[in-house]
Amino acid sequence: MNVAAQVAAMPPPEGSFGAGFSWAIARDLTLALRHPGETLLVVAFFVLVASLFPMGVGADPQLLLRIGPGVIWVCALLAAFLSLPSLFAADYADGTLEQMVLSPHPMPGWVSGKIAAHWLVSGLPLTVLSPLLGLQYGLEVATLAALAAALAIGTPVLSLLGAACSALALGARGGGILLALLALPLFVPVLIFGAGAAEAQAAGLSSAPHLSLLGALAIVATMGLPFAVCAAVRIALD
Amino acid sequence: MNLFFFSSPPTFFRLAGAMAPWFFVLAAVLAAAGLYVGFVVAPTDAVQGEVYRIIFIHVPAAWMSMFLYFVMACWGAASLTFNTRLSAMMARAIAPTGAMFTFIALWSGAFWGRPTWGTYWVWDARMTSELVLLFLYFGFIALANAFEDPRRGDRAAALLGIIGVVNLPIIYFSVQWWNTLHQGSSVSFKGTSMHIAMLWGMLLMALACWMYAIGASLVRVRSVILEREARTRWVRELGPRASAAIAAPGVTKLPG
Amino acid sequence: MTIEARALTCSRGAVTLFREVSFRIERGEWFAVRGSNGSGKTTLLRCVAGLTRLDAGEVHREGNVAYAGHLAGIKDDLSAEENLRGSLALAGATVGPEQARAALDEVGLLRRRALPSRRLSAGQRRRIGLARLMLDPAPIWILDEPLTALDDDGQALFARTLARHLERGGLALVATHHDLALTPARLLRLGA
Amino acid sequence: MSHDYFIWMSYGAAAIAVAAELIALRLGRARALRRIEEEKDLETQD
Repeated sequence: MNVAAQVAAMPPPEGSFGAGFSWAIARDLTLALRHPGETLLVVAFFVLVASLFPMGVGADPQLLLRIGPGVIWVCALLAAFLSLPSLFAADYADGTLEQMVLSPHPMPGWVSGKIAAHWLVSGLPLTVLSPLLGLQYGLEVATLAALAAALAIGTPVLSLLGAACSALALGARGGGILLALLALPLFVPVLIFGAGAAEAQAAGLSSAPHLSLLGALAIVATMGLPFAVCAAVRIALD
Repeated sequence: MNLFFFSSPPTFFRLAGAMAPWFFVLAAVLAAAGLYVGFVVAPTDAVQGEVYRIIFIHVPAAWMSMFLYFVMACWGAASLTFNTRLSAMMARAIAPTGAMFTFIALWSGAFWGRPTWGTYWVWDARMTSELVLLFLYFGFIALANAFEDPRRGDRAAALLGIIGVVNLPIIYFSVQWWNTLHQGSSVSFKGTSMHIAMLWGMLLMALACWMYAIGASLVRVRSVILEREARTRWVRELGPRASAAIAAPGVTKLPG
Repeated sequence: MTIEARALTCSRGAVTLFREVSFRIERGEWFAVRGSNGSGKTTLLRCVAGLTRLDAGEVHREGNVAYAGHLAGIKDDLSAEENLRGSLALAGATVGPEQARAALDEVGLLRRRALPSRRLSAGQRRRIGLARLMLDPAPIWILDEPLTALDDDGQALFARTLARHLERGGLALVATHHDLALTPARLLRLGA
Repeated sequence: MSHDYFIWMSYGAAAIAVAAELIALRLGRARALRRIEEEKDLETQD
């Protein structure tokens, strides 16, 4: 009976954005750490595809130098996309998503937490690895830095957009392919500005305009998309 | 006047059925006039020759493709905010027509590009964003039909449409920016002065496209309403007369 | 702390599941929802919880909701204890390890608390949910077939837990086919 | 050089697309009607 007495003494819970955010990020990271293989698979896919390109188009250093940033960006895009289907689907399938929606914490909090966790296990490793891949393509140090900076700003946008599409496609027929059809067209601006930053740097121009545009995109996405994701999750549970 | 009077499916079903043929007739008349002006009245272009006449289908189709996406997103937003069944059905009904106009714009653009730029496809800002737009339409249609519960598809697709409409300008400007960095070769009409007949031809064709799009959407929304409300009383009461009243002769003889 | 439903109407596709359902649950009361399969029990509970949109009517909830549906919301990769503390943190409750263990002890999972949940049986997983209800401070419980997969002992445990919740001034809306030791204040029957 | 080919390809494709859509509209209507009939059959079986 002491359990009940203790509960009765507790104040009614107050939800908060921060508590929801840290709850979601801590839980998703814990789950990711239980199966580090999945994260490593995404990274391995990224490295593998980026390494296949030179074999496909030929090892001409000039050509590799030119296509390098774009190829690495497309690979990052596909790799970020790989881990999207399970972002909400696992919680949806085991009922956790219902619990999250009904929790006193405001939805944008834990939604942002989940997106942040997704970025930490997909976008961040790709950003860290990108200079290594850039070396394979013979990119210079300044270009490598621009590439990594662009990825650091751009991959969160991919996670945000991807989360919205992933929530929209919850419970839909045609899973992965449908998600590709929804998400990849929306990724276009990120791809253009991201690859543009490194290419401008490689061409001896400043990468700053591209990076600022990418940053503007990231700010707009961070402000707006979590709410779209919340709406999509609500629709999915209806 | 009750604003939501026409938003009851049975009322709208009958209204749409009565209006659709007139929109098709208007579309045909306007298209005939537009083509007459475009091919007979309008003079040959000094720079491009006869081939510029593709403009009369290309530009209206491109306009329609973008307008229709916008209109579709607005219907979707209305369905989400007011939770009206009909708005979502309208959004669903517009999508295939929008995709068709996007396809026409891309296709005619390619066949205009070949003789003028020497290539079927250029990664030009307009054409690239038009291509992305086609994918957005496909995504919308696929998502709307991906669920067992049609209402669920309606709402998910509506939200996707809103995200898409916010993204579309960003896509356009990003592509334009990217393109200007790569190459400066974008053909425009700045060099040639547009003849007044050309403008009229384009305007008439654009109106024809509008009328056609409205007519096609109304016909499609009628099918959507019927399928969605198949178990309601008013549709069943429609039943005995349905094959005569709704279907055109010959259609009911289809297998099944 | 009450829950009030006024003229709830909900349909799935063209089928109207329920029409004009009204009730008001005061603190210390629980209502049972009965009805044949497909009569809309789950939908009613989801509507009252605020998960599913109503076609008409409104629900007024005073206080947080603890909802337990068909899906238990348990992660296979986390242990019973982690699952319990995780779902309570999500419910906004701060629960120390001793309290969590006491609750797990009461549901008979103390010795298995560190096992990954994938190695627990269906009934044992239900018991994690029961432990969570014991510690959840939410005054409103909405439970969908909470007795599924529970043995006799577990069902008695559930009845005790519910009784304790009502004594504390909580209220509950429960869809169940089973008769509980505790009589409900009212029986809501769905379906013709 | 004649550009008729390009003009015909543009307008021809547009005409085909419109025709295809009109046919699809007809088929959709027929399918909706079939659905109603099927629903009726289900009702009578009940």
